[in-house]
Amino acid sequence: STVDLTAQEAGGDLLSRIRDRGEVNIGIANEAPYGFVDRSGRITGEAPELARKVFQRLGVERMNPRITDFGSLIPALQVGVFDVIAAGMFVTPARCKQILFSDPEYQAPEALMVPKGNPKGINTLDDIVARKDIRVGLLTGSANIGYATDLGLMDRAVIFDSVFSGLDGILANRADAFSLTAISLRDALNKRPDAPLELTPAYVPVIGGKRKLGCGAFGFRRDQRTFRDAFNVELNRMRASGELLSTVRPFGFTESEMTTLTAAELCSDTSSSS
Amino acid sequence: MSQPATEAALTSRKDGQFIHFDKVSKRFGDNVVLNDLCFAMGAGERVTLIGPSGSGKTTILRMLMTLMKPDTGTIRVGEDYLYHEERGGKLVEAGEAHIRKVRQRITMVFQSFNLFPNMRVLRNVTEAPVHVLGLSKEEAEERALGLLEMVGLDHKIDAYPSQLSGGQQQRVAIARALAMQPDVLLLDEVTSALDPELAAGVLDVLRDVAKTTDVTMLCVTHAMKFARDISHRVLMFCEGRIIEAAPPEEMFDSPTHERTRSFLQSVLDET
Amino acid sequence: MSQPATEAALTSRKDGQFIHFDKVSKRFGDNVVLNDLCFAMGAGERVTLIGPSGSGKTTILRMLMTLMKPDTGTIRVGEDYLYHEERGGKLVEAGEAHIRKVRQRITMVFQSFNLFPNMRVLRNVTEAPVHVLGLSKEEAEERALGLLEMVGLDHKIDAYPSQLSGGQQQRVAIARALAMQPDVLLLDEVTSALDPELAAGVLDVLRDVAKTTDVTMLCVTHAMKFARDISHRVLMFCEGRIIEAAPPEEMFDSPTHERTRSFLQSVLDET
Amino acid sequence: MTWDWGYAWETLPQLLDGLGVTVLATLAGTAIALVLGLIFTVLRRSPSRWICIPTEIFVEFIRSTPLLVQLFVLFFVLPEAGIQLSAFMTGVIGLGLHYATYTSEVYRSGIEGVPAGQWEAAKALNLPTRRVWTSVILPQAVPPSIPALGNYAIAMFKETPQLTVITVMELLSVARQLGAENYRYLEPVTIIGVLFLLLSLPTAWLVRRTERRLVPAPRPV
Amino acid sequence: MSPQLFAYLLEGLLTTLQLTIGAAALGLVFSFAAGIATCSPNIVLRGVGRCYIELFRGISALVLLFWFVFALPYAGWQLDPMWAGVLALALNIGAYGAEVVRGGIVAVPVAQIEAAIALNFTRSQRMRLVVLPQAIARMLPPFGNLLIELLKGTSVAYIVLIPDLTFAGQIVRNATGDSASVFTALLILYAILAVIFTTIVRLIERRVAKSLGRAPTPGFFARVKGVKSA
Ligand SMILES: Nc1ncnc2c1ncn2[C@@H]1O[C@H](COP(=O)(O)OP(=O)(O)OP(=O)(O)O)[C@@H](O)[C@H]1O
Ligand SMILES: Nc1ncnc2c1ncn2[C@@H]1O[C@H](COP(=O)(O)OP(=O)(O)OP(=O)(O)O)[C@@H](O)[C@H]1O
Ligand SMILES: [Mg+2]
Ligand SMILES: [Mg+2]
Repeated sequence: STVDLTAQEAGGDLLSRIRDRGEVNIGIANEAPYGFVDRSGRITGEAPELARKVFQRLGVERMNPRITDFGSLIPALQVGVFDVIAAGMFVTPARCKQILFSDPEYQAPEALMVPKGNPKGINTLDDIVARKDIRVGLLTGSANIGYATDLGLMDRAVIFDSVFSGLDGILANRADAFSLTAISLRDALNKRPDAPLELTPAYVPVIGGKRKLGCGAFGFRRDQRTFRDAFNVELNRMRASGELLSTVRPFGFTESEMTTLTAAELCSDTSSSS
Repeated sequence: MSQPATEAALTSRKDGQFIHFDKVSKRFGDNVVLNDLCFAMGAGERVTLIGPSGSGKTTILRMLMTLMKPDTGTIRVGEDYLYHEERGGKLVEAGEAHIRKVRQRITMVFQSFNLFPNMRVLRNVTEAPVHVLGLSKEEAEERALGLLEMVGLDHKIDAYPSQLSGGQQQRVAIARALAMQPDVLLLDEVTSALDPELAAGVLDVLRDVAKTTDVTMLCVTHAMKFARDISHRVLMFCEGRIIEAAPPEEMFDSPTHERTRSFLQSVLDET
Repeated sequence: MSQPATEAALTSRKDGQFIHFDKVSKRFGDNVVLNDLCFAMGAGERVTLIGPSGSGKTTILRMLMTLMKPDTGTIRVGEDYLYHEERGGKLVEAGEAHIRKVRQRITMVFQSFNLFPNMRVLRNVTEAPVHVLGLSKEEAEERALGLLEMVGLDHKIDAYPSQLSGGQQQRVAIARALAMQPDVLLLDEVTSALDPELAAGVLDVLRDVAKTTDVTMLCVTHAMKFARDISHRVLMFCEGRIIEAAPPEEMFDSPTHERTRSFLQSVLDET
Repeated sequence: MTWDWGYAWETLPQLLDGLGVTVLATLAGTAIALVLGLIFTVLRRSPSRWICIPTEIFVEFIRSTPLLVQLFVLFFVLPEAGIQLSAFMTGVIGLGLHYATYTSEVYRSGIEGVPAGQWEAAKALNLPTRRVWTSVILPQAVPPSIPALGNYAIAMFKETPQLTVITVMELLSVARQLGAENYRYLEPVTIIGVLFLLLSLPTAWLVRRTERRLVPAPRPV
Repeated sequence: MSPQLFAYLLEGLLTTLQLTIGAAALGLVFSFAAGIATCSPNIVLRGVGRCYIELFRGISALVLLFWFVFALPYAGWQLDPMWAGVLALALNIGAYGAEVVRGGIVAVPVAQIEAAIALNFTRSQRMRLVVLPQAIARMLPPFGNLLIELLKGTSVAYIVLIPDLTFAGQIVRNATGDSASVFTALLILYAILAVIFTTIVRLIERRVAKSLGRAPTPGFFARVKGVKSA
């Protein structure tokens, strides 16, 4: 597992060298359903599966996934530990300063995870703003933390380090609601069907008059524009043909998660998120 | 001749039997240190144990002090067994409370003093009277001051043990033991860690104690002149048995046993 | 009278001055232990230091062994200064190499033996000859076996020090010191941690050494009979000064100094 | 990745908040570890098997398993047993309990370092057991243990990042959160490296000073 | 649990072992180098030793790891993450170990050093032949503790893409959603590893005690069985 620094120095040449190697290194963050290890021990998820198809179209047959902590994805990409981040990472202006993003593969409305029957009757972050007694659970590093900060919820926030800690936290009454994308929450709940929990309907939070809609995309080093553009071409072809949706559908994605926004729009912060 | 000393000499020459060892045995692994040892001391009697290294002298003192249990046999102090209680006419192993009660009559001064380094001299002497005998702080201090004066250290009551010479420490240890007003005082080579001049001071203090109190004393020492001065009886040990027992004049001037003679020779020789 | 002993008695009566203390002073904080001490010993001479506790006897031995530096003054061993080198006609402080070279002629036996617990008896004796003198392992072992036989411990060569009695340990320590074939042997109360019978064995070994070798010996001891047997000269110390120096017969039978008399009295008394 | 002073400056206040949590958790955890460790030690020396064996097993188990996992169990499982402590309290108790198993070892060696003669002298004076501990043994056993105890305080200080799994926002979780938001890790991680040093150096100095005071005179080697 | 998931745990276990053993071996070298340096009469060596100890005790292994893997490449230094993990953990544990080494050396009675001087050993011979062999007996129990701490400390390595046991546990937890069993399994696995390491250290302790002619200190079971009465 050596770090390939020459990859970084060689500028736009990376794609051709990956083609020569016949193998691409991708970084995933072990977060279902974006990129994770399933029950049978296989590395899968919407991003790796999508990446597999795109790279096949680009003429790269083998894919070498590296699982890491979400927080280490960008630094590891930057020093060349892998060539692409395939973790469904949200595109944000701050992240755009660090790396290049492909056009997003999905958009993700939010939901809340609450005890069964929703005893406190909360459905959105706005409900939580109104009710001072509610403790809201958030996932460390997620866009939700930005929303909660803007809404002044941080003094009632409980920051969990993983989706399952959040789930277990609601069960242990450490928080009253767990706010995350509907996709992540749905996936977690599917794995613990016996847990006395339920999800509120998905919604798009509006903060400061702006709709906040997270969009996940693939990440590239800043000097790999050619590579990124080649990737975008194939990705958008798949989007147009509907192959994109059919690839990610098994992971719980639906038409409502499909998006036509572009990385450029998201990076300039016109439409969404922190 | 290697027969044990005669019954008569083994038993106290003073009033009755105050301390009584009955068939006491002790071994460490394969090493049988004491084998069916019997001997008795009267109240107020002062006995000196002599004998070569490893013969079991310290072991006897440590068993009396309950620092070490005998394997078999009984030890009586006054009317009570030290390690046994009579219950329903039968001797059973004694509980901690019983041992504590009997032990209260006995105390020991050690070769290496063992003063408590975290307490000043005065508190070393008052600690036990206050917490064991239940004296008030004032009573205990008064008693301690008297004893410290006797051992010539009333000017050092505020010193820590580490600030005293060995001889001074040992004198404090003696005062500490006497403050418990014990019936029995055990002394194990109390001067052999000291150099001769300091030892002299300590032995003088003990001579005083012997003269002015009627405490029962059992001591192990190589200071033959001191043994002669204070003991009523001297017991010669060899390999865990008493091979000769006699008043000091007899023992030192005309030992009957060959082993005693050679032992006394080597001790007197090397000075 | 408290004048220092006469010049003549302070100096060696044998051939010349092999060890020479010149105006050596040593203090610990405010405590002046030695003050301008002068004395000399001849090669092969055996000198015993006596004196009350704290008079500075051990300090002298430790300075000779380079365990402790004098504050001022010089010490000469043979032709060399111990702590100084002559460079360009001037005395300057010596480096480690020089000290090691001079120190090679000297070795010391300690009160508490200080055998190396991590080595068996044989290796305790061979280690220094091999690593310091550069002997081969075979030569060193041959020499060690000879010495261990002399001290009566050739059957214990495979024991660890912790498996030996104090007397046996001290005899190994003597063998270990002799294996370095030193010109000077320093002995600091080598028997005072032992009980009298074991001490006797050790002192016998040292008598042998004195008789059969011509090693220069400087010893501190309270064993007066031993001192009388082996010493050419006895020095009486008091408060860091030599107050009397004489051959042992003279010193023990007719001490001239009051302090000497009282000291000898107390040492002889308590046994 | 190049160093960005502006960003470093901007994150500092939030990091200092996290530092406060870290310091508080360390102090409280140390206090618990000091007391609980002593209790463990005394229990382990109990003459009764029914006390000393379970204590021994419990201590060994806690000592051999990761704090992280213990924290998790305390945080998510205890509430099911009806014990609901705040995240911070859970963290402090977890830290204290975990480190008590270390301090217990330290106390043990301190107690074993008290010469046997002291126990014997206490017995020869017939002092009651409680008194033997409080006025003879512990006063001699605890001071020499202080340096080692201090080292564990420093070590605990660096373990506090693990509290992040139970939602306590201490120093490192704040740094990681900042990093995840802005995707710049170098500055916050480096700043906390420096902060750790700034705190641990004086503590270590204090420990060494105590040690010097307690351990006699310098010596030749 | 599927065989593949189990394989993750197994691989994580091996990685944890590799990290622990590698860092322990390298850390031992650092410990002795720095520990002996702090006992040196040479002020420069002493200073270097002290600086190493204070610096690397103060900086946590996690921060070091981050620098090694994510910052050093910008300075043109390539470190394999595994090697970086071993190095960072070793530097950190070595600083603690150095204090243990120093403590062991200082605890050897002065009398032993004086005896060695009386036999005219050189300074390095004194250290090598007399002081260290005795000091090691005292160092072993605290080294045993450090080894256990190291074992548990390896779990920080996940931030630089080293999938250790804890990280493998997280993967399984995410895959199955079964937190309780995963954490129980982790507890047991770490405890087993710790017991193995402790046993090895105890065995070494016994050997060393024997080489000093001492009775070895009783182990856990002996202590539990032979409860001493006051
Ligand atoms: N705790 C112990 N474990 C094993 N053996 C012991 C123990 N205590 C004493 N011994 C052995 O018991 C024997 C008698 O020892 P004791 O100390 O009673 O002799 P002593 O007559 O006092 O000798 P000394 O004059 O040397 O003090 C010795 O052989 C000694 O080795
Ligand atoms: N390292 C030291 N630090 C401070 N004072 C010391 C030190 N070593 C010795 N002294 C003091 O120096 C004086 C002389 O000590 P030294 O050991 O030479 O006496 P001594 O004649 O050997 O006595 P003893 O017969 O008790 O062994 C004593 O007062 C002692 O307290
Ligand atoms: Mg004895
Ligand atoms: Mg002396």
